[in-house]
Amino acid sequence: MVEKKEFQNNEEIAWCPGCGNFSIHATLQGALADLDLEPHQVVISSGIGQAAKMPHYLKINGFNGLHGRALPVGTALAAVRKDLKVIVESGDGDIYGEGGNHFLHAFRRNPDLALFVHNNQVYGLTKGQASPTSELGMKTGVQVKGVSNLPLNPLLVALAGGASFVARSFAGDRKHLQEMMKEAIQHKGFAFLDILQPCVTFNKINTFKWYKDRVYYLEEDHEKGNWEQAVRRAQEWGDRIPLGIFFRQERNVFAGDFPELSREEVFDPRERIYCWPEVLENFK
Amino acid sequence: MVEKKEFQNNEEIAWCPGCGNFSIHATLQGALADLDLEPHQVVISSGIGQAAKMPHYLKINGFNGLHGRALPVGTALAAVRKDLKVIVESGDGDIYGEGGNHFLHAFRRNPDLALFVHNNQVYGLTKGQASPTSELGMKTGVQVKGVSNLPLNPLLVALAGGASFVARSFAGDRKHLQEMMKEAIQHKGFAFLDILQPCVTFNKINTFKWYKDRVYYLEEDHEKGNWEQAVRRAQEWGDRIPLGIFFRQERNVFAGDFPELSREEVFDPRERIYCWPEVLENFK
Amino acid sequence: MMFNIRVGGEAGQGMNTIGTLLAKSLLRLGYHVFTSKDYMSRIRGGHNYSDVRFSPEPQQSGTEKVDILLALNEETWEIHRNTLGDEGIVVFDQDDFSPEGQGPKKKGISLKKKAEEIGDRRIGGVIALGLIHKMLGLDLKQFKKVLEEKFSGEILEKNLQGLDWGYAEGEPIFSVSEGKGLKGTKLISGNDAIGLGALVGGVQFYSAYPMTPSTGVLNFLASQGERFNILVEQAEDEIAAINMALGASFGGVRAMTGTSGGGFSLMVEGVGLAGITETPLVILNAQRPGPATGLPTRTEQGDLGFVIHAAQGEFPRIVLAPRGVSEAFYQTIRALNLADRYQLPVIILSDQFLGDSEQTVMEFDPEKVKIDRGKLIKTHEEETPYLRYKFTEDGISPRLIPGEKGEVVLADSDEHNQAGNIIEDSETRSKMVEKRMKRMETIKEEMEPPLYEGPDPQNADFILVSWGANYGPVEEGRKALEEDGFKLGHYSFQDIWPLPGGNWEKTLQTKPWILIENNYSGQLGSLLKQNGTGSPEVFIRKYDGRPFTGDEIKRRIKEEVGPRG
Amino acid sequence: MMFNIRVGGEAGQGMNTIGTLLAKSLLRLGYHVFTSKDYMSRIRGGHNYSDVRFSPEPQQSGTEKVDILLALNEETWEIHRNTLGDEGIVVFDQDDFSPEGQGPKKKGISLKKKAEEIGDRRIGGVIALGLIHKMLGLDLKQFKKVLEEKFSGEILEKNLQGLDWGYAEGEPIFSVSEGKGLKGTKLISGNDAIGLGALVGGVQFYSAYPMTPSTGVLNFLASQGERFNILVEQAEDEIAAINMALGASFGGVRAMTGTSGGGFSLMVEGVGLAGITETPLVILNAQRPGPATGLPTRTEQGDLGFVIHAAQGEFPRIVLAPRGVSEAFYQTIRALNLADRYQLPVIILSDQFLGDSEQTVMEFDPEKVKIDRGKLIKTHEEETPYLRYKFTEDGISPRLIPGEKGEVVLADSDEHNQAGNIIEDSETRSKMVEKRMKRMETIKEEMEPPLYEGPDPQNADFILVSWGANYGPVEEGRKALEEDGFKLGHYSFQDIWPLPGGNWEKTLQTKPWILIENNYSGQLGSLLKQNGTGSPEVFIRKYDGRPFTGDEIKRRIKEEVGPRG
Ligand SMILES: Cc1ncc(C[n+]2csc(CCOP(=O)(O)OP(=O)(O)O)c2C)c(N)n1
Ligand SMILES: Cc1ncc(C[n+]2csc(CCOP(=O)(O)OP(=O)(O)O)c2C)c(N)n1
Ligand code: SF4
Ligand code: SF4
Ligand SMILES: [Mg+2]
Ligand SMILES: [Mg+2]
Repeated sequence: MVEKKEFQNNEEIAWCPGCGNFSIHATLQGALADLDLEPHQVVISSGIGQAAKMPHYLKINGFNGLHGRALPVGTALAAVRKDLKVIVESGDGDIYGEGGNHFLHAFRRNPDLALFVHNNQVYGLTKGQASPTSELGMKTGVQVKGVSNLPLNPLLVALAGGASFVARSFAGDRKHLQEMMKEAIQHKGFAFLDILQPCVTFNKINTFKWYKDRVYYLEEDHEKGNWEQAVRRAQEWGDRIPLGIFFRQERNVFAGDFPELSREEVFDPRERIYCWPEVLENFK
Repeated sequence: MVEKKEFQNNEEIAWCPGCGNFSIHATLQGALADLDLEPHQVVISSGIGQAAKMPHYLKINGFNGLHGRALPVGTALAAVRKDLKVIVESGDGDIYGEGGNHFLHAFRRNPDLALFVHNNQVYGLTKGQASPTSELGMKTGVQVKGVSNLPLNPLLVALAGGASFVARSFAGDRKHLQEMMKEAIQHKGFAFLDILQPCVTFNKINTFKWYKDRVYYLEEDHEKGNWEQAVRRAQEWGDRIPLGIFFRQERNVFAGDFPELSREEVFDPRERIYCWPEVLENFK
Repeated sequence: MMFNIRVGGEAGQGMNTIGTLLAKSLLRLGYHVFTSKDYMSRIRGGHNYSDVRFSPEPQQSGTEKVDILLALNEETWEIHRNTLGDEGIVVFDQDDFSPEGQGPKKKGISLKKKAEEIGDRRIGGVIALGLIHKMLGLDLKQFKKVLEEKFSGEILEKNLQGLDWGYAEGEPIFSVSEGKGLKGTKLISGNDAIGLGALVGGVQFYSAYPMTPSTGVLNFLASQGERFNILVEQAEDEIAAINMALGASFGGVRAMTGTSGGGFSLMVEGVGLAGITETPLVILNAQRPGPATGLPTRTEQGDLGFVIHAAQGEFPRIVLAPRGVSEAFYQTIRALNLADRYQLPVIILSDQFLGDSEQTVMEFDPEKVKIDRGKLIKTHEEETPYLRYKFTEDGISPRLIPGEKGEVVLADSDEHNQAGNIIEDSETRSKMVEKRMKRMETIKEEMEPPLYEGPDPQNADFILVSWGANYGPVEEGRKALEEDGFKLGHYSFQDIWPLPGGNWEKTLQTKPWILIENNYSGQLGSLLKQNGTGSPEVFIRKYDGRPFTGDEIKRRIKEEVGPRG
Repeated sequence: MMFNIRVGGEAGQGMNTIGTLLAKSLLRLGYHVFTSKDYMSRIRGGHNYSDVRFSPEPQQSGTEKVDILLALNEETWEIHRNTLGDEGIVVFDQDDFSPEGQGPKKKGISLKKKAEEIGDRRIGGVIALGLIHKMLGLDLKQFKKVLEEKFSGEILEKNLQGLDWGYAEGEPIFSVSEGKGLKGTKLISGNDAIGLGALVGGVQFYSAYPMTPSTGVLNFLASQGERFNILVEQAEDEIAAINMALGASFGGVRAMTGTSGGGFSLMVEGVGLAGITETPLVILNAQRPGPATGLPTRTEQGDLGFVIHAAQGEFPRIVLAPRGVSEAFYQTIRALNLADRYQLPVIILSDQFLGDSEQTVMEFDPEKVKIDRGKLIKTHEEETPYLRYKFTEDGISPRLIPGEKGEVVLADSDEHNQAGNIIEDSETRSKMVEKRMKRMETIKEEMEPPLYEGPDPQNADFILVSWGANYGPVEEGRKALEEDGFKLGHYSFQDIWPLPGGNWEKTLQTKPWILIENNYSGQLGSLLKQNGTGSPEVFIRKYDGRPFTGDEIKRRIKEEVGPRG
């Protein structure tokens, strides 16, 4: 049995006291331990932002890359390293804003990875500008008259784009979150989990209490294979915000037929070239 | 009355004989003339690809920019030049592939422009690679084993993303196409029109006949204001492909409160600075 | 007389506000003030500090030496204790910790406790500032005005109460020269100065994606947008930002975008688009240390070679690196004019040091500013049919804005003919390349040579060479060395590309020179070498993400060339 | 003896296929062949042509002179008539048009009509090739084999029938020297050579977004992917392409991406990411004329300064510009080794001229190729805990692949400590910069100096300087001038960054030199100037999107320096 504490490292955590990221951080460790995954068997690809600092605060493999580009990195990792569990973890600005195009195409490609978006409905690290999910009317230093762009409903877009696993959880509900993380990690294919995460410093609208007062669980009998139903439920936002797995479907994964490489093939990839003369035949 | 021929210029058209782009080209002129728009009142922002060559083949204002970036250019034009009708015109690769992030965020911003996507389900200009809308299994020089990424349903994504006008037409049905173009241009806000366009050279699957055999019109009584119904109809693809306006809704447009600039304000923008000392008050 | 007050603590403790309040009081007392900020890429915790330096004389550099250290936590004391000279004093919250050990003087005071007693936890800083005013023998009157403008009612009352209490707790221990009371002087940061320049320069469209340290400009313009009809839009990414700005500019309005190096990377293709479409555009790159994410909140001059060469193919561009806050204002306006006159991208190369530092500057005069929109033509009658890329003597084509009755305008990112239509033939291609590049010659002539300060170069022992905002620290260092008997000249480059000609070329070929850059590889140095200067005698560089200070320059030059005089 | 056959017509008429068939026949007849392509950015119509040049001697340049012009339409005749010398002949479809006017010889033949008669509209080209074989007095045997390998059954029959018929229609009018029948020689394009290099070099992941003229490499690798377990993925954009490749490389496999200038612009931020994360990556930039979209299907050497400086901040990188097809193969493998050994981005700077030209090369020998994965370590035991960015003597840290039991690996785009965790302190930052940059010194030492050809530099009148695929035309021009009595040396650079040291530095400081670049501003020249060469005596440049040819080089040097000998 793997224990949570195996994921602990000694880095000072640079999040604000009270930030929703802390509970995501703790929960992730629990989920991994529960799944009996050891630190070396998991890799986190992240972007830039508060959420994206995650790999620094765990003993885990990590690639903390560019703002918005965590998905392509994770996609390739999932394809060439079938022995690793790939988690892509970043903020709403990172994944839905700067990285929006990769989000859109990940649905189609269906790489075998879990995407955890810390959705605090704001740009945290850069001090509180609107993110694609910020509420209409929210005032910031840039959106001085209040946000006027329609907030993105990431679940709806994911469903429309063909994502094979679409779920939502809340940083304030660790039990549910841990369950969702485990389901996402175990899903074969692209598993998208939007995590409502209070930002105590910059988001004074969608506070812990705001979320707490609204979230509820999708019913036991919600049909996870029913796309239309998922779309209907994903539209709920405002007074009542459903948590849970909206949709799940098995589908071919990206590079599913690409073989698991042996250590030897990695170290001397030339071994594979067994029919060179045949290739050259084309050139005479 | 404006006449079609006012949009004609003498450029040699570099499309393949039989290409669906020709009818789009002719129809666009008809639509503009019908709307009594003169060449100088319209501006086309395009990207790179076969479709994107459009502004060269018309007497019209045009900004033929970068691959994938026609929407941001058009968005700004629509905001600062309220006296012009802005059309963004490009290919499926351009708008849904390279430019996917701008597509996603245009729904939210709702700029007052019409987006015409020549959707030939292939990369034409670069010689036949799969585009985001290519059918599963379609073989190309790059997708040698056939396309394995789930094709994007652009209408569904637009609906999910909050687009305020979502429609589809077919290059082979000029009457319908002209009607749709006119509706899109007249829509106040972001009007997205996906145009099925046969590529006679590289797309041997979705041929003129293939489309012709499948397309049909949304019923007269299709409720354009009903989002759920639009989503249901947008899922239809395969044997039966509906054409028409799936969804339409009036919403605040991007920069709606930004004033129409006078010629003078453009030429000497400093005129606007009437309370400079007040601004400097902050710095003492 | 120069005096430096450092306020340190963890992010969230309000160092910036305290620093700004103090600076405003000093400004109104007639001092020249220079503030700088050192902060981490996090929102709470860690260690940040602000310096407020003042003097009756103008200045534009930080310093290594601290006179008063306001330590809002113990860590601040630990980190900065060595910056306090023997005359320096640390001010601390006596209920929180007490600074151990020998060295500087110490003054404990109740901050949090007293603030809570007064009934507002946030006024601890103001209490400390009251004390500091007393220590410096400064009148509270100006400070009170500052508070009155900022607060009102009960909050104001409490602030004033705290201020007075803190003042009463202190003793006058420093004697500082009196401020000169310069009329109209303002305290402005580099970022705000760029924003003000954009405002006065007539920017009507600003699109950007948040990125430290450029976000200040976005914030400033957003705050003024409604009042001045500036459309300020946060784009979904930097690619959208630059393409939106180009769309707006094509539409006829003055447009600008701003970012830092990482965002600039994403804009590169758009820079080339501005180049080939000949669309005027001003792009701010506020540098921070790279590569990639690097050190988000710190400073470096690491992008010079990058911005000069950014984008495939060849096209003319202009790069300006303002020397200081005042220049940031005027150069932004100049950039907008140059972009319009030559119809090309102009890059303002700033950095975190310049952007976040505040400096007292004489009031900007918008009346002195000329808007020059170049060959923008009002009607098509001048050319029928209108040719967007008409071949002309100077390579600049008359520019019509789309929308003119009877005429159309076509811009193209492919190679094109005069009308803007795609071409592929060899002859038109060559002529178009020549048309575009030709402008470089004219531009080169109007680029301003580096500013020279110091004795006649012939009599100088060494010539210092700097660029951009390094000007302030280097010049302060040079002056200090002059007092020690050194004979040093100083060329500071502001117009970087195309590199202006001038006496500097001959001087650097004949005199030993010292290159000073806030980077590792000496990027200006490489440019100068291309102009035949050879290598510098000494290269003083810094790549730890911190700006140079005047005393550091002095020290390091001494180390390198030995004592003089 | 050199002979040049040009096949011209509109896009869609199959010039490429005709050219390739002819080239294969010539190859098998023992000739050295060089083909080049001139095509428009469109799918049908317009005007395209292919050149097939052959000789018993090796060659790697096109030529301005045409010996046989196969004009598939009248436009081809109009455009190319002046390239035919007096000895030249135009071959045309006599049912289509007849070439007017004085000048070259003319040979009409029925192509379309005869093809239809035989029953396959597509064989017109083969009929013409039969005729051409006869004119050149060449045996049809090899050509028939080529056809037999390509076609079968009825189609083959018809092709052979057409071939024989065309052959019978001709007269032997040229006498060409016999081919030398080199064994194992292959005809390979630059793009395929890069693809083959990637294959043999062990690339296991290739992600790209289609962009002319780099798409050939993507196509080649895609065609081999299944057989050799190479994962080839068309990304949604170039940003995804480079970040995917970095993810794969971090995962431990050899990864590569390829694009042209516009796509490279979008990859810039990723290049810096490779730099700071020290992730090995090979990036192909196949240049085409810019700026922006420019001339998509044409050639230029316009991105040299760009790729050297691309991305914010400072980090080491390597830039290699293969001289020709054979080098494209070996340099790609070397690039992969260098990327692994130094853990950094290596850029292969190719262009449309190199990528699309085919050249006869001696068979590549995969057995001679060494795979060197550098400090990739197999177990963590060597370091516990594992430090991804461990400070070492040479700046290169042992590289562990994630997945090793008991150990984890952390890569970071922020500035970091040895473990890969974010830091902000001045000391670690400086040490990390030094660690990264230190590698440049070692790399510089193993960069290969430019190839020198010609007489002892001391005896040369001028030294020619070229880079990349310009090598072929320049060297051909130099040799031709030698025959005219010129004494010319030639330095051709392939390793561009870091710029290798060598005798060239002194030579160019003391001898007059001629810079030859396929761009406007002389980008290599600027680099050389930084190394103290001063300016070239003569700058021969070309920026019309077309490659140089050997005879053009000869002509232009003569024009510039006057006749000799
Ligand atoms: C290319 C680029 N653009 C901009 C930035 C600046 N930046 C860093 S994080 C961030 C937004 C973070 O928001 P989000 O992803 O929601 O993360 P959070 O901090 O809220 O967790 C931005 C704009 C950057 N690092 N790189
Ligand atoms: C940054 C960049 N990447 C790639 C290209 C090459 N390119 C030009 S057009 C095109 C695809 C065109 O496909 P689509 O938009 O569907 O247009 P179509 O030709 O099918 O009308 C590509 C990949 C480019 N010009 N710029
Ligand atoms: S700014 Fe918001 S998201 Fe960032 S650490 Fe603080 S509370 Fe968390
Ligand atoms: S390639 Fe296809 S899309 Fe392009 S012009 Fe030809 S038929 Fe039309
Ligand atoms: Mg966020
Ligand atoms: Mg297409």
